[in-house]
Amino acid sequence: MAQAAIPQIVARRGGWRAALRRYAHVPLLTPAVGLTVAVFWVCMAVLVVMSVYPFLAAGTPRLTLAAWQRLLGDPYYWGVVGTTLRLAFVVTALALALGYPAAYAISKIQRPGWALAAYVVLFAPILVSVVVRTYGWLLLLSNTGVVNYLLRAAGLVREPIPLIFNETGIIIAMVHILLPFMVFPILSVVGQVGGDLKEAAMDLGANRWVTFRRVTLPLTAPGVISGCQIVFTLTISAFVTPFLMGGGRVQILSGLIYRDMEAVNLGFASVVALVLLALAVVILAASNVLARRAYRRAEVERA
Amino acid sequence: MRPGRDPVRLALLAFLWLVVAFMLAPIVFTLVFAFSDASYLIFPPPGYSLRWFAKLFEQRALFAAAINSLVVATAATLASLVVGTAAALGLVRYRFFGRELLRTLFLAPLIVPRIAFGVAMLIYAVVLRRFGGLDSLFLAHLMVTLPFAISILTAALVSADRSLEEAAADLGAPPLVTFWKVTLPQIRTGLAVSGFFAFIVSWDQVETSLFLVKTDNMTLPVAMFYYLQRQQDPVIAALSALLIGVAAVGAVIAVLTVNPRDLQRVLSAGGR
Amino acid sequence: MGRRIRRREFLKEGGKAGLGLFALAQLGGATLGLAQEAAAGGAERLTLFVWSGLNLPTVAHEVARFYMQNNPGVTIEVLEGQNFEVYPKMVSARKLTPDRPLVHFGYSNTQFTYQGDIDDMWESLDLRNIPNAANVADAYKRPENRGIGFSIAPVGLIYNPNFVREPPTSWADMWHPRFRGKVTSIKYAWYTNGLVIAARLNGGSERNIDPGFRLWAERANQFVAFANSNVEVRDLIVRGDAHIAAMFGGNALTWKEQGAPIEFVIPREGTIAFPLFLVVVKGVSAQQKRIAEGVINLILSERWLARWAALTYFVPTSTKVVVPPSLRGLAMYSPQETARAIQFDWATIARNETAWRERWDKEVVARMGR
Amino acid sequence: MDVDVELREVSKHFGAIVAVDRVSLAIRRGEFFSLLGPSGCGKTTTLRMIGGLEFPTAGEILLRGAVVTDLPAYRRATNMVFQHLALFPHLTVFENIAFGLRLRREPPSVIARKVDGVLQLVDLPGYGGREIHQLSGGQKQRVAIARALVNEPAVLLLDEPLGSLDLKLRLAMQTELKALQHRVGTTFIYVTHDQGEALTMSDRIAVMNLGRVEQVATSQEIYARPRTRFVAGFIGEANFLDGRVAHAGPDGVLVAVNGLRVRAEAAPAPAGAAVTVSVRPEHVKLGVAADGAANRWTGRIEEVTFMGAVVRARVALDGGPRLVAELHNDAAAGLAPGAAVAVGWAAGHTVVLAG
Repeated sequence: MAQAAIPQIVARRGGWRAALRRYAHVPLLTPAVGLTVAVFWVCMAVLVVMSVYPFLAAGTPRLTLAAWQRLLGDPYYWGVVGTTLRLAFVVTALALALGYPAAYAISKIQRPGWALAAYVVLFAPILVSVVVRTYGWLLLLSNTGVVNYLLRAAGLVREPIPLIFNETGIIIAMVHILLPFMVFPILSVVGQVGGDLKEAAMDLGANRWVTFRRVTLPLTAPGVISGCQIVFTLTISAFVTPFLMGGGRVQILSGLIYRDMEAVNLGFASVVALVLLALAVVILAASNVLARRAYRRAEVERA
Repeated sequence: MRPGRDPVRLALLAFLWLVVAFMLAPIVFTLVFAFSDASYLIFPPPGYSLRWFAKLFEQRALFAAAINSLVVATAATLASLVVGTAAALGLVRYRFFGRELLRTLFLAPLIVPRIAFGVAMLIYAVVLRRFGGLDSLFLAHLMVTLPFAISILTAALVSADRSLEEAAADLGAPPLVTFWKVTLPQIRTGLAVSGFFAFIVSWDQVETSLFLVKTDNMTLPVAMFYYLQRQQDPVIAALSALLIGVAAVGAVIAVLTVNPRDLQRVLSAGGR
Repeated sequence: MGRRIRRREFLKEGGKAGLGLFALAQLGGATLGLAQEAAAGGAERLTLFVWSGLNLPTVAHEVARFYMQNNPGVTIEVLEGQNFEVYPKMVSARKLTPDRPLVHFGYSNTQFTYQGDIDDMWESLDLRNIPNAANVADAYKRPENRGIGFSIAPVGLIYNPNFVREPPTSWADMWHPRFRGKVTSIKYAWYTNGLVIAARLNGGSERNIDPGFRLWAERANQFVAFANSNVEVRDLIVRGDAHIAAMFGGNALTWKEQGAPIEFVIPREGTIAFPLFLVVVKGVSAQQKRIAEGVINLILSERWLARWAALTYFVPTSTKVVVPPSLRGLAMYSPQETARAIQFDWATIARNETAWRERWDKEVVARMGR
Repeated sequence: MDVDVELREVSKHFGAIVAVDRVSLAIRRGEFFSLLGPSGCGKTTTLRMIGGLEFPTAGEILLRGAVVTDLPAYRRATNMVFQHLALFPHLTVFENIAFGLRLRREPPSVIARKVDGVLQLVDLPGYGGREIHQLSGGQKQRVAIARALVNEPAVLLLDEPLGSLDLKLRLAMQTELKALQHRVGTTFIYVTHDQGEALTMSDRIAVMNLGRVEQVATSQEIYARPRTRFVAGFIGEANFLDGRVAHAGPDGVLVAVNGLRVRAEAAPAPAGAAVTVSVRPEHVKLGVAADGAANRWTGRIEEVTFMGAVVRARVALDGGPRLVAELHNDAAAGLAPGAAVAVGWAAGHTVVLAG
């Protein structure tokens, strides 16, 4: 009987309806695959090619690792990588320090109207252009700006304190710009940590701190990690804010790219771009390992 | 303990209001400076006037840039919704070899530094002889908005009830009708959210566009960026005030139209 | 139930509107393509680049309009911008699509004119098509006529009199301790950031730049910030964030005229000469080149050079031009000043552009704040 | 008799898993037919293949004589009532029911009439304007049935539609469904894992296990004459005794079980074959009631459980095997663990199963 069934299978597989069903995903996915490959992945390939074969540079184009050697062999550039990473870590940490309690507080607001207001105020800034928000911080932080005026008016300082043209200004503005991207994912998990779970923990004799540390924190870890990932990725590649707030003094990778694009040094710009990409990939991969552990712990706690 | 008197809770709420003040500060003061009388940044403004708005309306390049941004952002949004919905359907509704690989392929642009992509896109556009055209900008923005749309719509489709689609098919609806009458209404919030995101991301794209625009044919944020490089007079503050006004209207519309519980569901799924 | 239907209709209408917009965008792309096709054959369409800001673009617009009136069938688009924004894109276009330059011809500052020599960007001009070139002093003609100098922008020092009691007198004041943390400049602008002049005043030269870097490495904290444009330099000075900077005399005088608290001085070593050129970009067709030369001839005519000088305070290179009275009295435009102006070796600077940018970042910027 | 649905050697593989294994069925017009089995037995997959929501890996499906094996759901004259109902939450009751009619472009007046009619039929007159979330569980159930029935399908497929209801409502709906089926006369194919439900409503039942059909028969026959040990065990309860056919003749059958000789009326196997003997607990008599039974032994009571209307007793026969007996409350007086008791049942109640 089994033998009899097999030729039927073969026969049925030839049916056009069956074939149509089997490949139904193909027309759905083709536009996205086509676009992503034809534009994005080709662009990535272009970067790699440019980094070793800078045919736009002056002189004879030839295969060369010179740009790579120049960057990787120079401690100065490692310093720039260091500054880029440091800025990204500081911004991420500060965004977390502000974003976590804020998200937690929003989840505690009882009146829906107020909660909505808090939502809107925290998220509306993403509707305002990055350029505008950076400009706003220039207005606030420059020597003749609002903060220094208030400090002087209050008699706290005599000379204006330099808040722009240095890392301080970049960090303040970046935290402001990226905070919503931290609060979003945290808020989405804080909301899911049910009150009954916490009550259960309290019931078991845990005090509030222990409850937070043993229940809330592990359960919100996935949100924290994805928030940190988003903020980190956006910070290391940010250009406009560091450029305008840094006064040309703070050297980061995206600034190098801009410099080399201006000097029509596309080979080196491509190398820097690829280094930036590699940093993003490595850091995200590392944090994904952390995330997976956190998920597993959260699953265990939830079960 | 009554929640109102709980000191930890009060401290948390106080902190929240500080964060809110931090978020609003640059926006509020941008509005103040828009009405400043001085031509450079100084606080408090020596006087108030509307002259920067008057000057703003003479900046035809900025308005042309705004139109460009609007066209590109609208096109990128619609395209990422259409292409993204199809792709999300393909990823969610079918099992096939290489599905996870495809998902990675789609989402990869999210982690690629945008300025790096901008560099590559310049070369790409010049080779295709589309440098400076809105079409190459559109493609560049689409690469950035599409992953957002795919991830949000995938989450929306996963949480959509598959059996409703089966029910529709069972009642005689061909696939397209099923999609239109049953699937689409279910992922409405996902569509709204991803459309909103895509629009904002495209509208506010500087790093990717920077190298792609012609100097006389820019998008708004790039035009503002170059304007700020050249000149930091309150024209940009006046323009910002207008944009903030539009954003405020947008926020109000968003609040009134989107169901917060749906939003929460989609966002929490999208955060993964 | 009414609500439902409304929502569905809304969805439908929204879909229609969306499709319409999309079609519109497509149409936009198509017309863009059509415009480009049209440029390829039939009527000529050229892009003329000019610097934005101040009154710099005015003459370009006026000349373009004048030329188009007299030559129907030719369209000249004026593209305003900064050399540093547009030049990289011009080079990319030249390398990748050699027959379709992004900009056909235009104004070019000293730095990018020489950079263009290295990148092989400029056509040799046929001076027979530019009779007015005969009036240009030989010093401003270029090898193989790859561009022609039409004006000079002398660079001196500016300061804010509200903060600076004793005006600077020498280029060396840029690195004098009394201006520590109060100097600004456009980044990598070798004519204003003091690198070349410091090398020259300390026993070096363009070919021996090390003394300049050595000096600035020690004095990195002279700089408060680097600006991205002339106007940003102005704002830094006006606000008092910076007190002095090197700047074009023309810009300084225009700002002062507009009421900014800015004074201009000629250092005792003299101004730095910064000639401005008109160039035609390689890749143009023979016909386009002839049109471009015609427009350049107009810009070099007495009428338009006088207009240029009056609008910008910059000194024309033509021997025939009547300098406006307002300019004649200014020290920096006196023949003596022009004669003793410091001439940089721009070819060397251009060859070292990338290396110097890197060294500047590594040896100077990296030391700031330490 | 017309056959509405016919399955010929239908198999369905999901990767390496065989969900449905060479199933052949013929379901008659107007029949209330149940697919019964534990979860994972392939009954739902079979139903979905009939409805066109899944497609067989092998075999053919015929609907009123036409091959529909590869026809998608929207091209088939079947309609389904889904396990979780799958009512469209964004549409009203009326629009839910009218969904199929609108797709067929029926004129609005016809739609209104038909929807009203079917709402009457399921006893929900005037509910058309309601939102789905305003309905109770039972009401949703009726809407789901109405939505399917209004299309006048050749076959109505029901996938455990009563699973989510509480016991009382479920019992009421069972009766109602059966009555409804009588009224409309449509062929019903009903999937359930609840044997009581299947027995109550069905004209015929197909019992499925591990992707295969074990037996197709009427309720009574399935209960009285299970053909396999699985069927006997799944439908109701049964005592199983392994043995060997000792004698098979026109006068009856004798099966040797651990030295006991069990009488039965018929056997599926010749003398010498290994078989299983099955007897339902309610047929096992104890004490005086066992007097005169064809099978009669003595044993010892091990355990007595009071269960309301009935009492169950576990008895160890002197020959070794244990049996469970189910007695009526009043017949159980005096039974106590440890007591010796007579055990017996009629030969007609012995079911001999092959293997």
